[in-house]
Amino acid sequence: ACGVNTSGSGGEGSVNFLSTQFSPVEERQRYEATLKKFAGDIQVAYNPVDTGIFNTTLKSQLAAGKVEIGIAAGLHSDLIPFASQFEDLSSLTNDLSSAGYSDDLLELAKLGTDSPRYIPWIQATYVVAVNKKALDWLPSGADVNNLTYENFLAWAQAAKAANGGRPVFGIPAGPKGLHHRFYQGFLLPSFTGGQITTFRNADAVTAWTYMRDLWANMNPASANYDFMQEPLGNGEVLVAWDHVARLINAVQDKPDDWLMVPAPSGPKGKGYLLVVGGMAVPQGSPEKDKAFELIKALSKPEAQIETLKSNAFFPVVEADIGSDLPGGIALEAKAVKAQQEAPDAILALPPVGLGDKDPQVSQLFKNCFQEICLNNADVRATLDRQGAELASIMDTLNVPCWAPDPDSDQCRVA
Amino acid sequence: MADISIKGLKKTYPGSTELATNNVSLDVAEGEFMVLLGPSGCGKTTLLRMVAGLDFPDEGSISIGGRDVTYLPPQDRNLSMVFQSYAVFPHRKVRTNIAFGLVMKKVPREELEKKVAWAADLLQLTPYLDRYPAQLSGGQRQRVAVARAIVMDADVLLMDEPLSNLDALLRLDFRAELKKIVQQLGSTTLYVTHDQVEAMSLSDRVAVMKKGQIAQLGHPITVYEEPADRFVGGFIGSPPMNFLEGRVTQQGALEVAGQSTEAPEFLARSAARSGGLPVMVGIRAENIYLEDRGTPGTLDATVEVVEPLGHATLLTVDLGGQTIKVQVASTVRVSSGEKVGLRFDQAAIRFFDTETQLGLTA
Amino acid sequence: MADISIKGLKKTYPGSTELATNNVSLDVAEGEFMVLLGPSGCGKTTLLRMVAGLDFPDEGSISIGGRDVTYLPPQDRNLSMVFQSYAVFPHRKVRTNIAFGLVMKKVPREELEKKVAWAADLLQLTPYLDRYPAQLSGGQRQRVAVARAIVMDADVLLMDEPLSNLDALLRLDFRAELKKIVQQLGSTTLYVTHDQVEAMSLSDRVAVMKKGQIAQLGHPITVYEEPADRFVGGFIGSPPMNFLEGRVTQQGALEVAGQSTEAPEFLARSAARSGGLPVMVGIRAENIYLEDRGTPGTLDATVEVVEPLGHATLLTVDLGGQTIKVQVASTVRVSSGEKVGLRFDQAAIRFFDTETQLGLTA
Amino acid sequence: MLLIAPSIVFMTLLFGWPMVSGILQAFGGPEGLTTANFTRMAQDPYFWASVGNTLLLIVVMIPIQFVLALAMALLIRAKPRGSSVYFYIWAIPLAVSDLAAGLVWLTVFTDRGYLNSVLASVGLEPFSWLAYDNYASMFMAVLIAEVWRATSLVFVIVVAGLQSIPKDYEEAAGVFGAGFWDRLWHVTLPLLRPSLQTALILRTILAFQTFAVALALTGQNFPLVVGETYRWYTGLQDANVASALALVVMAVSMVTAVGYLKLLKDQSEAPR
Amino acid sequence: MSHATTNKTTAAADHPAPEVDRRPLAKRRRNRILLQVGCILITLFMALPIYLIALSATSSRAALQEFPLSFIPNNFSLETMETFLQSTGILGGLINSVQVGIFTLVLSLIIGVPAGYAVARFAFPGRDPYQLFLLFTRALPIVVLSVPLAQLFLQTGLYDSVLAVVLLHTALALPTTILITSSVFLGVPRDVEEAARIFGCSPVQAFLKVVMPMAIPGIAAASIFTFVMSWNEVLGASILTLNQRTLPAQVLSSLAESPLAYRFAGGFLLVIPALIFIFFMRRYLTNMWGSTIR
Ligand SMILES: Nc1ncnc2c1ncn2[C@@H]1O[C@H](COP(=O)(O)OP(=O)(O)OP(=O)(O)O)[C@@H](O)[C@H]1O
Ligand SMILES: Nc1ncnc2c1ncn2[C@@H]1O[C@H](COP(=O)(O)OP(=O)(O)OP(=O)(O)O)[C@@H](O)[C@H]1O
Ligand SMILES: [Mg+2]
Ligand SMILES: [Mg+2]
Repeated sequence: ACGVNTSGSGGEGSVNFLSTQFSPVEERQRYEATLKKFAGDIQVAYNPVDTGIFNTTLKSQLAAGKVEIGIAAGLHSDLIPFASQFEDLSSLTNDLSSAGYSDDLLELAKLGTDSPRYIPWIQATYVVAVNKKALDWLPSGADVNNLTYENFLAWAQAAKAANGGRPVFGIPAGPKGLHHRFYQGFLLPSFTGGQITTFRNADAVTAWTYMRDLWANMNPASANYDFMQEPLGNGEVLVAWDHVARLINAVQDKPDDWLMVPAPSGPKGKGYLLVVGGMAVPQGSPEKDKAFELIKALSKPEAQIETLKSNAFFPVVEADIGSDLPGGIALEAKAVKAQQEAPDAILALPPVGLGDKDPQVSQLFKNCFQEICLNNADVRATLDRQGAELASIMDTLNVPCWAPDPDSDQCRVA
Repeated sequence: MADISIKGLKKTYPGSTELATNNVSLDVAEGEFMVLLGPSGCGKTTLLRMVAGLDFPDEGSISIGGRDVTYLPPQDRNLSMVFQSYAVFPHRKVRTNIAFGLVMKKVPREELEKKVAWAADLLQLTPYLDRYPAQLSGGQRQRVAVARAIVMDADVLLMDEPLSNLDALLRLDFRAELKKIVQQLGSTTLYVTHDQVEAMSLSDRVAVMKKGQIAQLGHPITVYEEPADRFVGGFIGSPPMNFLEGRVTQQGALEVAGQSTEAPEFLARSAARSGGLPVMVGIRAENIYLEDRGTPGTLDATVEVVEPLGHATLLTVDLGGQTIKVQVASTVRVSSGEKVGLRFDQAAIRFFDTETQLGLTA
Repeated sequence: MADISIKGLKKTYPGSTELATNNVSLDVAEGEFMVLLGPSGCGKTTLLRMVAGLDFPDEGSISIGGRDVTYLPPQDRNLSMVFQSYAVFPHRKVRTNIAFGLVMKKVPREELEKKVAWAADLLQLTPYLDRYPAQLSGGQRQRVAVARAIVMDADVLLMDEPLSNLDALLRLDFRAELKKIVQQLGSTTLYVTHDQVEAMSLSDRVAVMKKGQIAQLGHPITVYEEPADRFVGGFIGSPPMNFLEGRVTQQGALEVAGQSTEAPEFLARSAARSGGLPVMVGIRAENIYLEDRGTPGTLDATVEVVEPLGHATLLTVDLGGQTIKVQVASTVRVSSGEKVGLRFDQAAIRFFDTETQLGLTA
Repeated sequence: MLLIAPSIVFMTLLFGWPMVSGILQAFGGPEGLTTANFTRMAQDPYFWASVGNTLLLIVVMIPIQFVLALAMALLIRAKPRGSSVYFYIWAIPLAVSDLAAGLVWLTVFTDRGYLNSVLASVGLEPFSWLAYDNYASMFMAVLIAEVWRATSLVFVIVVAGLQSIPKDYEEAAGVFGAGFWDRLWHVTLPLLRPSLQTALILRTILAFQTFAVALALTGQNFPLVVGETYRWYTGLQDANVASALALVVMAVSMVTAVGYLKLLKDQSEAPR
Repeated sequence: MSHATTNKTTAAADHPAPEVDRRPLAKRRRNRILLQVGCILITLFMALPIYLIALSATSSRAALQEFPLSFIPNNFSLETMETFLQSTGILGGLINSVQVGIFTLVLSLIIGVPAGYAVARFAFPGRDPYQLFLLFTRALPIVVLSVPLAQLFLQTGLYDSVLAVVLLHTALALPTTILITSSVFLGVPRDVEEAARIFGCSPVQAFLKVVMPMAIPGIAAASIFTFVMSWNEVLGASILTLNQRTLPAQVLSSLAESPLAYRFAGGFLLVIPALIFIFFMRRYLTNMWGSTIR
C-alpha cells in the first residue's frame, strides 16, 4: 500500500503544521495561500484538525517520543495541556520583541510556566451581528453601537413581540457553540466585574437571572446552534452574538444588510473576551529550525493583515490595518475596535494556567446555562452547586487569577 | 365432496421453453386413489404442485370438491403433501415436525399427541421423536415427511414418491396401512411412484404421463395388460413389454421374426382390405413360455443371458435378430447359448400401429 | 489393487447412544460389486460414509487396496460417491456439476468434455446441461449426482440409493450400463439399494444389514433362497418369505397348520433324537402352487385377498389360521373366498429354529 | 483452531495493549488506582440523562428496525417489479456516514427545514421539532434519523440470510395450512435465526456506539452515552472519565450480546 | 344492451362450470399492488434524504437560506462542489481512501471468512467466548483507545501510512465480517461440502469451490459493510495519519465547521463512491442459481 499525500506538501524536510484553526474548506484554502505567500522556500504541510484529533495526535507523538509535528498551532486553550512539552520560545520572543505584542498576550503565551511556550498567532473576539431589519424594534433611546444589557433584553422582547412571538435573537448554545465564552467574558464581567472570584456572588445571581430572561426571548433552536452565521444567513435569527470568524459568512455577501456592534455593557462595564491563538513547537520537533523560521514569517505584519483579510482573525502585532478591507471584515473591524476602545471596557481573558482542567471549568459555565435557562433551576442553588465545584477545582490548582479578576497569589472562588 | 377435477392444465416454468405439463385433464373421484406414473421429468411433481397451489398454471383450471381452486393459496385447500425432497423442517424435532399441520389447524393438544404417537408408531419413528432431522437416516427423514402428511386427515392427500427411500418390507407394511387410512378418511389421493408394484397394488386408477401429457388413464391391470400405445407398454412392467416388428399378410397370417403364426381376426380383416399391414407386436416377458425347440406353434430362439432374480429368472433371448426378454420360473434351468422354442400366449399379444405407435384393438 | 477390507467397525453418532454400525467386518474383492441391503436406519449410509472418509469409526479399521485408510481424508482415497441426498452443487450448472471431480483431478479439457457428454447421454441429461439444479425435477437431480460419480473412474465407487427416484425403465437401462462400466474400469463398488431386483441383478454379493450388523453375506441367489435367518428371509423378496409355525414329530413328519407332510431327513433325524422339534417353516410366495382342493400332498386353504400385480397375481391365503402370501401367474383366475389346495415346492422350503431364528441346514 | 487463530492474533496485536491501557485509564488517577472517575462520571448532570436516552433509544429503535428490515427483506423476496432498484435504494443509507446522515436530517427537522417548509406550504404553523423543551419530538427526530440510517444494515444481513433458506420449507408449511404469519413465525424466522442473531448483536452493539446523528440533530439536548464519552475525552479532556464511560458502554454491550447469544441459542446445533 | 347479453352467454358456453375462480387472483393482484405500495413508501423514506442531500449539494448557497425551502432544484449550482473538489488533497485523499477500502476489504475477508466458517461449522470449545472477544473490541468506544493506538503505530513506524489505516479498519471490520459470514455459512448444507471432499477437494479447496460460492450473499453483505465502514471512518484515520489522509478524514473533519453548503457538498460527494461500490456488490447479495435447493 502506498499512500498519496493529502496535505499539499509534507515530503522530507517539510514542516508539518498541525492546527485547530482554519479547518473549514474555504478558510483552509485561503490560509494555505497565505502560507505559500509568506513561507518562502519552506515546505509547509498544513493539517487542520479538530481539537480532539489535535490533542490525540500531539499526546501520542509526545508519549511515543516520535514527534512529527513541526508547529502546533491553536487557540490558547488548545495549547494549554501541552505547556511543559513545548519548546521554550524565549529566543524567538526576543527576535520578535519589536513587533509590538501586548503584555497581556505575552503573559498568556507562557501558559502558566516561566517562559513563552507559544508565539501569539491570531486574535479575535466576539461581537454582535445585527440584521438591519431588526433595527425597527430597537427600543427608543438605545444606541445600537453602545447597547446596555437592559436595552438588549428590551430589544429582544420587542422583536419577539413584533414577530408574532417568534424570537429572533440567538446565541451559539449548541454542542460546538462558544456560548460559555459569553458568560465568562461578557455577561459575568459586565455584571460582576469578575469571572472566577465572583462566580457565585449576588451580582452573579443578577447576571444569571438576566440571562434567563434573555434566553426566554431567544430562539430556542439556539440550543442547537454551533455557528451563528447559518441561522443569521437563512433569517432564522436576526441578531446574534458570536465569534467574529463565526459570523463573517453571514455578513460578507451582503455587507449592506448588516451591522456589527460591540457587545452590550452591564452595571460594571462592557466586558469582552479576547481570543488568542498561538504557534508552538513541540519538543523533539523534527524541523525545529524551519519551524522557527516559519513562525517568524507568519508574525510579519503583512502576513497578519493577510490573515485578517482572508479569514477574519485580527493581527496580534502592531499592524496598520488600512482601509481596503472587504466589506464584512471592515464591519467587524469597526465593531472590534469600538469594543476594545469603549471607555467602560473590561478585558477578560480565557482561563489561564488551568491546564487540562480548562475545559471542565468552561463546562461549569455551560452547566449553569443548562440548569438555569433550560431546566429552569433555581439560580442561587445552581450557582452554589456549580460554584462549589469550581472552588474545589481552583483550590487544587493553585494558580493566580487572570483578567478581569484582581491579580492574586491564588485564585479562589469567593 | 373432495373430488379433484383438473382441466386443460398448461404450465411452463419461467426460463424454460418446454411445457412442464401440456394440457393435462384429469378427474379424480372422491376417495379415489390415483397413482401417477411416468418417466423422470415428465411433469408429475409439477402437476402435484399445481394441485397443491404451490404453482399456478398458465392455462386451465383445477377444482377440488366442486370449488375452483386454481389460484387459491395452498393453506386454503385443506390438503396435505409429501414432498419429493421431504422438506422436513430442520429446526423442529421429529415430534413437532409431525405435529406441524395439526398445530396450524389448532387441533387440541390431546388429540394432537395421540395422532403423532399413532403416526410415529405406524412409521416406526417412535424412538426418534426427540431427534432433529439432521440426526436421522435418509429413510427416517422420509418417514417423518410421510407421518406429517398422514396425520392431517386432509381432503386431498398428495404424495410425491413417499416411499422411495424405504425398504421393501416397510413399504409393504405401510402400503397396507395407507390403503386402510385412506379408505377410512375418504381422502382423495394423488400418488406419484416409480414402483410399479406399488402402483398396481395401491391404485384405483393409474395415470401414465409422458412429456407433460397423460398417455393413458385407467385401471392398473388394464394399463398393464392393454397399454394404449407403445410408450405405455414399454414403460410399465419390469421388464417392459417386448416389441417385435411384424407384418400381417393379406392372407391373415402374422409374420414375426421370419416365422409365421395366425393373426387375430380384426387385424386380418384390415390387412385384407389394405393388402398387408406392418404392425408392432408387443408381448410381455411373463407371457412367453419356454418349450422345446421344434414344438409346433413355437418360434425358434437362442438364449443369450440368464439372470436369476430370485422369484423368477429373466432370459434375454435372440429371436431372429431381435432381442427380447423372457421371464421363466426360477426353477427352470437354462443356460446361455441354449436353443429354445418360444410360445407366445396369444391372448396376451398386443398390436401397435407402426406409425402412430397407438394400440390396435378390435 | 482396490479391494476394500473393513474390520470391526464401530460407530456411535455423537449425542446418540445406539451403535450406528456395530462391529461390521466386510471384505470386498477388487472389482466386486457388493450390494448393501437392509431396513431403513440400519447403518448402510453410515458404513459408506466411513469408507468414504466422511466419518471416522470409533473402533475398527478400513483399508483400500491394502493401504490403511481408516483416518485418511476423503480426497486421498480416490473414490467417488452418490449421496443419498444427492448433494449436487446448487451453484453450478449441471455440466460443471458433472465435471467437478474431473476438474479437481485436472483432467485435460477435451477428455473432460467427452466424459461429461458421455455421462449426460447415458443418464439422459443432455438437454439439461446448462440448467442449474434448482430447475430440474427430482429424478433429474439424482441423475446429475450419479453422472458426477461415474465420470470419475474411481477405484472405489460408493452409491447410496442412486436410483431411488428414477423410473423403472431408466433404472433398467442404467443398471445394464453401470454393470458394463464397472466391469470395464474394475471399480470396486458398494451399492445401497432397497430395490431387490436391482440387488439381485447387479450384485456379485449382497450384504444384508440389520441394526448396524451384517446379518448375511453371500451370493444374491443364495441369500434369496437360503436366508441365514428369519430376518433375512422376511426382509428379502417381495412379498417376503411366508413363515408358518410347524413341528417335526419324532416320527419324522412335518406338521403344519394342522396338516402333515414328510420332513426332510436331517430334521427328522434330529427330531427323532430330541423327541419332536418345533420349527419355523419358511416358504416363498412363488414356491407355492395352487391346485384343486383335495389333491394329495396339498394343504387346504382359503383365498382371502386377490391382488393382480400385472406380471402375476398375489393371493393372501388363510392356512389353518395363519395368513400367507401366494403368487400365481396372472392368467390364473381365482376369487376371494375360494377354497383351494396349496402345494409347497418341497425343495424351496426352509426351516428356522424357533428360538434363535437361525436357518436350519443339513 | 487454525482458522480463528489469525483473527485472534490480529485483534490482540492491534487492540490488546490499547484496550488494556484504555481500561486501566478508567481506574487511573493522580495517585494510583481509584474509582473516583466513576463517581465523577455518575455525578455529571448529563450522565443519567444520557444513559436513559441511550437505553430508551435502543429499546424503541431496535424492534422498529428489525420489523422494518424484515418487512423490507420479505418485500424484496416477493420480487415486485423493479425490485433491484428498490434494493439498491434501500441499501443506500449504508453508504452515508453518520455525519452526513445527521446533516440531512437536520435540514429536514430544523426550524427552517424541509419539514417545516412542507407545513408552511400547506398553511400550517411551523413547529420547533428539535427544541430542547420538546423532548418527544426531539426523540422522534433522532429515532427517525437513526432508523433511516441503520435499518439497511439489518436489511442487508437478513437478505443475505434469506438466500440460504430453501423454498421447500415455506411451501411445505403452506401446504399444511400455515398462512403468511404462521409461515413467518414457524418457519422463516426460525430458519433465519443465525442471521437475525448476528444482526441483532451487531446492531445493538453499534447502536450503543452511535451518537453523531443525535449530536447533529439535538446537540447536547439529547445526550447519549458514547456522545458523552467523546465530550469527556475531547471536549473536557478527561481521558479517565471518558474511559470509565467507555467501560460502562462496553459492559452494557457485552451483557446484551451474551444475553442474545444465550437467548437465541441454537438447540439443534446442526440444523441441516 | 343485447350485445352485452350475447357476449355473456358465449362466454359461459366457452367455460363450462365450475367457473374459474379468479378471486384469489384478484387478491393476489391486490397483494402485488400493496407490495408495490409498500416498496414505494419505503423507497420514499429511504431515498428522500438522499435526494435532499443531492438537492442541497447542487443548490446555490442562497437557495439554502430561503424559507420555505424548495423541493425542486431551481437554483442549480455546482459552485460549492467545485470549490470542494479543488481543495488540497481531495484527489490524494480519494486515492488513499480507495486503497484503504480495498485493502481493508481483502484483508478482512482473508482473515475473517475462515474464522466465520469455523464459527459456523465447528462447535469448538470457547466458541461463544471467541465471539464475545470479537465484540469486545467493537463495544469499546474507540476514542478512548486513540492515544495508545496512535502510540502503537508510531512505535512500529507505521504511523502516517495507508497500511496503518488498513490495519485499524480491518480490526474494526473483522467482528462484522466474521459474524455475518458465519451466519450465512450456517445455511450451506454440509453434504454438499462433503461431496466436494469426495470428489477430490482438500478441505481448503472444498471451502473455496463450494462453500464460499454458496455463501456469496453473506460475503457480499460483509464486504459492503467493511468497505462502507472503512470509507466513512474518520476518527481512526485521523489519528493514525498526518499527511496521508483518507478522504473522509481529510474533509469530514473540516466539514463540521464549514458553511452548510459545503457540508452538503462534502456529504454528497462522499456518498457517491460508496454508492458505486454498493451498486456493484448488490447483485452478489442475491444468488444467481435460482432458489436454493435442499
Ligand atoms: N447425525 C446423526 N446423529 C445421530 N444419529 C444418527 C445420525 N445419522 C444417522 N443416525 C442414526 O444412525 C442410524 C443409522 O443411520 P444410517 O443413515 O446409516 O441409516 P441407513 O441404513 O442409511 O438408513 P436409510 O436407508 O434410511 O438411509 C439410524 O438409526 C439413524 O437414526
Ligand atoms: N424450476 C424449474 N425451472 C425450469 N424447469 C423446471 C423446473 N422444475 C422442473 N422443471 C422441468 O420441468 C419438467 C417436469 O418436472 P417435474 O419436476 O414435474 O418432473 P417429475 O415428473 O416430477 O420428475 P421426477 O420423477 O424426476 O421427479 C422437467 O423436465 C424439469 O426439468
Ligand atoms: Mg418429481
Ligand atoms: Mg441411508
